[in-house]
Amino acid sequence: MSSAAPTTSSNSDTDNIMLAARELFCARDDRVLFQNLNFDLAQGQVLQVQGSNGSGKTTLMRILCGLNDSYEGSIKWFGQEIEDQAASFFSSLLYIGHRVGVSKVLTPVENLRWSCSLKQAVSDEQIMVALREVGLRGFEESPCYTLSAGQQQRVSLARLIISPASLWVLDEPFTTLDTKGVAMLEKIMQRQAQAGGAVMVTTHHSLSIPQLTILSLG
Amino acid sequence: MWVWFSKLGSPKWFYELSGKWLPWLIAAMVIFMTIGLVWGLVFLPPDYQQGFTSRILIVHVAVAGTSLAFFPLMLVAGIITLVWRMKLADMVAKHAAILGAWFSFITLATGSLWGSVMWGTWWEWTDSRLVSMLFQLFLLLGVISLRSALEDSETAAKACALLSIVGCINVVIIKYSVEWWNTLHQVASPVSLDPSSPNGPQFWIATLIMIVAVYLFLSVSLILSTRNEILERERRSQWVQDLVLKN
Amino acid sequence: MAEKQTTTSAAFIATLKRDLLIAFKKKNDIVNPFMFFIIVVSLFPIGISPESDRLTEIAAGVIWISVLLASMLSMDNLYRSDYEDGSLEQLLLSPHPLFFLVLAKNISHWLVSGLPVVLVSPILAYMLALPTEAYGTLVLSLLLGTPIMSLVGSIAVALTVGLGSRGLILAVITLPMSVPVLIFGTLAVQSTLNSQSPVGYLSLMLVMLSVSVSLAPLASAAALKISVN
Amino acid sequence: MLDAIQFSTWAEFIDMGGYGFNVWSVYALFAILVAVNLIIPWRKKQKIVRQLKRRMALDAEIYSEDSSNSD
Repeated sequence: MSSAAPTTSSNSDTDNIMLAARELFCARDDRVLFQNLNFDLAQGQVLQVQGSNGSGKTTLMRILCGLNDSYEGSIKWFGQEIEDQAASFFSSLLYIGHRVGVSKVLTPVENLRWSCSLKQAVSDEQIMVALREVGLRGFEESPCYTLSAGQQQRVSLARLIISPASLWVLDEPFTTLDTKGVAMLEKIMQRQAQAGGAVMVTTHHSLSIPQLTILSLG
Repeated sequence: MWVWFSKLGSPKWFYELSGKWLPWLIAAMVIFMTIGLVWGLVFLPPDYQQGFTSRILIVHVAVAGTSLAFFPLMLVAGIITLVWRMKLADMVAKHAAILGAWFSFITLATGSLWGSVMWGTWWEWTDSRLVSMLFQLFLLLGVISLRSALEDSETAAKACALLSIVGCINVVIIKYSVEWWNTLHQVASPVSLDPSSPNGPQFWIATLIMIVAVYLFLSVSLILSTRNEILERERRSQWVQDLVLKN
Repeated sequence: MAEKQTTTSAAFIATLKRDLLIAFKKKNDIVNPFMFFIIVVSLFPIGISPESDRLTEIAAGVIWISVLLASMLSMDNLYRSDYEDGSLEQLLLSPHPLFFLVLAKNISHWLVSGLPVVLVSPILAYMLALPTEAYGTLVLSLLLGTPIMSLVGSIAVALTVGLGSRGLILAVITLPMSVPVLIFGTLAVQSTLNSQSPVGYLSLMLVMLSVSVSLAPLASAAALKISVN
Repeated sequence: MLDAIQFSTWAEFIDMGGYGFNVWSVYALFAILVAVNLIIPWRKKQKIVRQLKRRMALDAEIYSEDSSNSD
C-alpha cells in the first residue's frame, strides 16, 4: 500500500491559521492510510482534499472533526490543542458527512430545527430563508422520505447558510447534487471564504473557487 | 512497503519478557498441580461429614476462587485500553474473556457434581454462588459475542473494554442482589453443608496448593494466548518475521 | 459571527422534542413492543394454568419478565436510525456535554416505551389475579425499574449500533444485566403480598435509578463515540 | 508416607467411598480445562508460525520475480 506524500499547501498568510495538522499518521488494521501528513488551514481558504478511493479522505475528515481518534500526530485549533478548548472548537465546526444527518421521517424544517439548535439558537424564519436559498421552496413541510437524495443533501446544506460556524468540513457534498446545486454550493463556499471562514472539502470535482488550495493524499 | 509504524515497543517487550518467564511458570505449575492433585486424590483423608466428596472441593474451590479474578482483570485491562490505548491490554482481555468463560463453566459443572451428592440435586437456585456464577458466565459470553460481532479490531477493543467495565460493576451488583434474594428464599433450603464448612487443616493446605496451581495455569494459558495474539497482530513487523525465520 | 449559542438545556430540550416527534411519526416502533408486552403476558395463563392461585404467585414475575423482553425490543430503535442517517454524528459534534443529549434520548425513549407499560400494568395485574393491595407496589416498582433498564440497555444498544446484523446480541448482553432490577422489582411486590413493607426494596431501586441516571449516560456516550469511530 | 495413602486396593481408589462418579468427573473436567486451554494456544502458535513462514516464502518469491522482470 502506498503511503501519502506530504503535500503542504503553500499559504503565505500564516497569522490567521485556524487548523494546523502536524505529522498525522493513521493506520487501519494493517494498512497505513497516511503518514507524516502536514497541512495548515487558514482563514479565507478552501482546502480541497484529493485522493484515490481508499486513500483515507473520509478518515482524515473524521479525524479533524474528532469523530475518529485512532491517529497519531497533532491537530491544533488556533495554536492550541483541541481537547483544551473543545466547546469553542465544536461550536465553530460544521460537518456534513456521507450520511447527511437528515432524518427521513421528519420534515426539512423539523430536521434543521434540531440539528441547528445543537449549536446555536435558530428561528423558523431563518430556516425558511435558508431552505429557499438551497432551492427547497415548497418542500418545507413534506417529510424527507418523499425527497430525492439530492434534495436531502440540500436540506443538510441549508445548515451551511444558517450556521455561523467558521470551519466547514464537507465530505463529498457534491455527489448527489445536479449542476445547479454544484454551482450553488460553490457560491456558498466562496462566500464563506470571503467572510473569513474556512472550508475543507473532499470531492472529485474540479472546483472553480479562487481561494482554492489542494491537498492530495496518495 | 509493510512498514508498521505503530508503537511496537510494548507487545515486543512483553513477548520477549514472557518468553523468559514461561519455562519457570510452566515448571512451577506442573509441580504445584502434581502435588495438589496427588495429595487430593491419594492422601487426603475423608472428611468426617462429607466423606470423599471433600476431594471434589479441592478442585472446585480452586477453580471457583480463580474464576472470580477474571472480571477484575478485565476491568483493569479495559481501563488501560480506554485510557492509555495499550494494545497489549486488549489482547490479554480478549483471551481473559474466553478463559473466564471456561473457568465459570467448569466451576458450575464441578459445583453441581458436588451438589448432587451433598444437596441431592444438580442445580440449586438457593445457592447464590451458583446463580451468580451462572450470570457471570452469561456476561462473559456477552463480551465474547460482542467481540466476534465487531469487525474493526480497534472498535472491538474499545467496545469490549467498555462492556467489561460495565460488566464488572454488574457482576458485583448481581452477586449482592442474588445473595439478598436467597436469604429470603431459604425457607425450604436443602443447604445443610457449605463448601466452607470446617475441614481438617490438611484439606486447606491441599486447597491452597491447588489455588496456587490454578493461578499458575491461568497465567500460563493467558500468556500463551496473548503471545499468539501478538504474533498475529504484529505479523507485518520486522521482529516477528525475524523470529519466525529463526524458528 | 457571534450569533447566540444555545444553552445546554435548550439543546437538551430540542433533542427530547425531536425524538418524541420521531416516535410519534413512527408509531409502529411504539405500538409493536407494547403489543408484544400485552401478548406475552396473556400467553402465560394459557401456558401455565388459568387457576387464580397459581397466577397470583407468578403475576409479578411474569409482568416483570415481559417488561424486560418488551423493552429489549423497543431498545433496538434507540440509536439505529440516527446512526444510519448520520444524525448521530451531528449529536456527537455538538459543543454541549454528550451526557445530557444522551440522557434526553433515553428519557424520550422511556416516555414512549416504558411509561405506557407502567400505565397498563394494573390491568394486566388484574388479569393475572394479583391482589389489589399489590397494585401500588407493582406500579411504583415498574416506575423505578423501567427507566433503569432503558438507561443500562442504552449502553448495550450504543455498543452494537454499528453492527449490520445484530440478531440477538443485544439481548445476550443486556438481559443478564437486568437481574438486580428483576430481583428487587419482584421482591417488592412479593413482600407486599406477604403484608410486609416494600419500602426497603423500592428505596434500593431508587438508589439504583439515581446511580444509573448519573453514570449510564456517560457510558452510553462513550459507547456511541466508540461505535461511530 | 505410604501409610497416609487412603486406599489399599485399586477398586477402593476408583470407588472413592461410593462417590467415584462425582469425584472422578470433577477431576476429569479439571483435566479437560487444563489440557484444552494449554493445547489450543500451543497448537495455534504452530499454525501461526507455519502460516507466517508460508506467506513470507510467497512474498520473497513475488519479490524476486518482480526484480527479475524489471531487469
